[in-house]
Amino acid sequence: MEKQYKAIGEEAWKNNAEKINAELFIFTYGSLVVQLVKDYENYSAVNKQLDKMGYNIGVRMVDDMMARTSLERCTGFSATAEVIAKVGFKLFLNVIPTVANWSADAKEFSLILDDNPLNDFCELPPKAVADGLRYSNVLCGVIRGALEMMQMQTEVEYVRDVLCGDDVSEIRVKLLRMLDEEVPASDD
Amino acid sequence: MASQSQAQAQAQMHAQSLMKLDNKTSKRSNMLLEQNVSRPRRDRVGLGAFAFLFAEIIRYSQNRVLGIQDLEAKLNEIGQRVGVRMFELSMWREKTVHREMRVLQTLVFINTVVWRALFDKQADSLERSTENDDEYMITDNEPAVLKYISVPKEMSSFSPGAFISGIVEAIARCCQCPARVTSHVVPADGLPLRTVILLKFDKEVMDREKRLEAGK
Amino acid sequence: MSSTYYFAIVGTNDSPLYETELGVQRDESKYLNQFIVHAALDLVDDAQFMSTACYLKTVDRYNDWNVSAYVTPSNIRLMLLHEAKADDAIRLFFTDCHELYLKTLLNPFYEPNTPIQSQAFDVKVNTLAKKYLF
Amino acid sequence: MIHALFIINRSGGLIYSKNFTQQVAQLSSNEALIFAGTFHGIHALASRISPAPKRDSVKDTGIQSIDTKNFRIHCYQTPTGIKFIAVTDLLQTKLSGALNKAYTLYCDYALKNPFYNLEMPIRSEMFDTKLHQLVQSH
Repeated sequence: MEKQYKAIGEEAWKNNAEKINAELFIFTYGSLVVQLVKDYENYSAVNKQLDKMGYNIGVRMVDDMMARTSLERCTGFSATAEVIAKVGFKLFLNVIPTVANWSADAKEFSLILDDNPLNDFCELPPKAVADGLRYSNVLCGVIRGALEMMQMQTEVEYVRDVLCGDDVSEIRVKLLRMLDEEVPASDD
Repeated sequence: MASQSQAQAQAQMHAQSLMKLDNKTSKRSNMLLEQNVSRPRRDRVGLGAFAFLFAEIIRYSQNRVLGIQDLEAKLNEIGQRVGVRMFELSMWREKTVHREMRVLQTLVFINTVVWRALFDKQADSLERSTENDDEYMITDNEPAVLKYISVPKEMSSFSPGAFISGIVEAIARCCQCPARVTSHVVPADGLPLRTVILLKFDKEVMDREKRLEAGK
Repeated sequence: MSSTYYFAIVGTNDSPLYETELGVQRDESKYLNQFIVHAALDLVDDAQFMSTACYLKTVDRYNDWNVSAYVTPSNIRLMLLHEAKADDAIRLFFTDCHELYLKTLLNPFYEPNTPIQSQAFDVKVNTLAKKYLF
Repeated sequence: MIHALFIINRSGGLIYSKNFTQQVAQLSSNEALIFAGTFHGIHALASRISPAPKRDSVKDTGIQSIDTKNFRIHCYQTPTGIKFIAVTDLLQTKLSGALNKAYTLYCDYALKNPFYNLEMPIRSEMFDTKLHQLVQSH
């Protein structure tokens, strides 16, 4: 299963993804975060805004991933985790985080980001570290938004971050509930 | 008194915790100062990632401004921070690290080296305005960063290329050739997003050019 | 070897972004050093349009001091006060300091033309000085 | 031959409709809305009455095509619940490839466009153009 997703992700990256210079992307993201810091003057508000922007991206991005791969609806949360890591991250950021730390009830897992392009070149000011800025918080929003489109309501947050001095970066994904489907929301 | 010393203690604790964090993060500053930037560390990411991010930047900016001019100014500002970094980095990677201070050389550098670094190709043309000596135009027929954007009719004067003009404006300033840089969508056959970056150099720059020209 | 150096990075608006004394510290000299460097900036301005090279070599002299300058592509001036002439060593020192500046600039949170406060930067500059200048 | 194409959002709203040939009647906008809503409803009910088990792995994905004597309606539902519906002649047995390409165009020229609001009608010249090219080349 895992192998299969890896192959799907790599195939899509190789053949179906248009690409762009990574540094342009990284600097643009950095410029956005700095803009938010200037606009909000409050790091937790920046975290919130990044999460929100990520959500807006995620609810759209999930379609882009589906359209560029032969994926069907994921069967179960563990397959979902694999798809996020091996297809989603691969297709958009060209990296593959590690899925780890499953909870006993299989409703929570972590993504260990060994290599996060957004972080390249970035060092947070001490005040931002002290106030808990999550520089790449956009990723949490993206995951949450994408999963919501797949009928999964989740809570996604950074629990460790190398930019704040932790040894690794870890994003925790917690499944809250499956949203209702089948019945059309409105027929009129 | 009590509350004052409490406040002092708190301030001290805060300072200590900052210091502790500083120790933790100094590892990171070291790592960044030691990394090799002579070549890009990674090659590509998905254009989709950029496009979705850029769309979100536009939506965010739009919510915080009143008009199209302000929106373009905001994108310009975001582009400028990209431009400064991209410029100094591209120059560092040149065979001979050097400086550009002359208008024409600066433009050629932007048109070729910077464009290749950013967009994997040269810009499609570089021209001097026939009307004004101090105006130059860099044209990109299909800017990859704008590829999927359709500007609605009611905003037809909006040019999402303001982001690119911000990059260019910052670089011109770095090269001591400050200019007012604007971006304009000028569609051509089959090229709906053909974008013209217009640079109007400051008077001091043009005066200096004349002096340097005469001094030769 | 008892040589002393003063190294400064000057922003495009002539404000100091970083300064350090290398070698023997002489308390009274700080303001004099700043003064000499500041005075030399005009000469850098004149010299910089004569070539496209970053390294401008010695641009000024003041008593026993030589002032060497290196200008980055975005017009950040690296200035070194030194006694003995050693063009090649100074070039290498400047080039490596330029690289350190570049890496500092790449951080999205570093705003161009603001003081560089990183301790790691300071340590690295001192290491480079030991490597090339002493 | 693709005669027409419709896109229906997750809640059954019509967000795009276009005729590519003169051979099919142009529905009034009201009729098109009814068509979309009705199709959406039947599609959902069809997967409900499906005898296939309700487990995710084998769950029925609803109607894939409807035939009449003269033409065929194809439906491709994305994993996120958007429906791409094409009206073709009977020679078109399988259209999933083309509809998947239309899905990609939707991602590129609607979703990546900052001026497109989710779930709303698609008004983008570029989308029109690219879709037209896709249908022509099919």
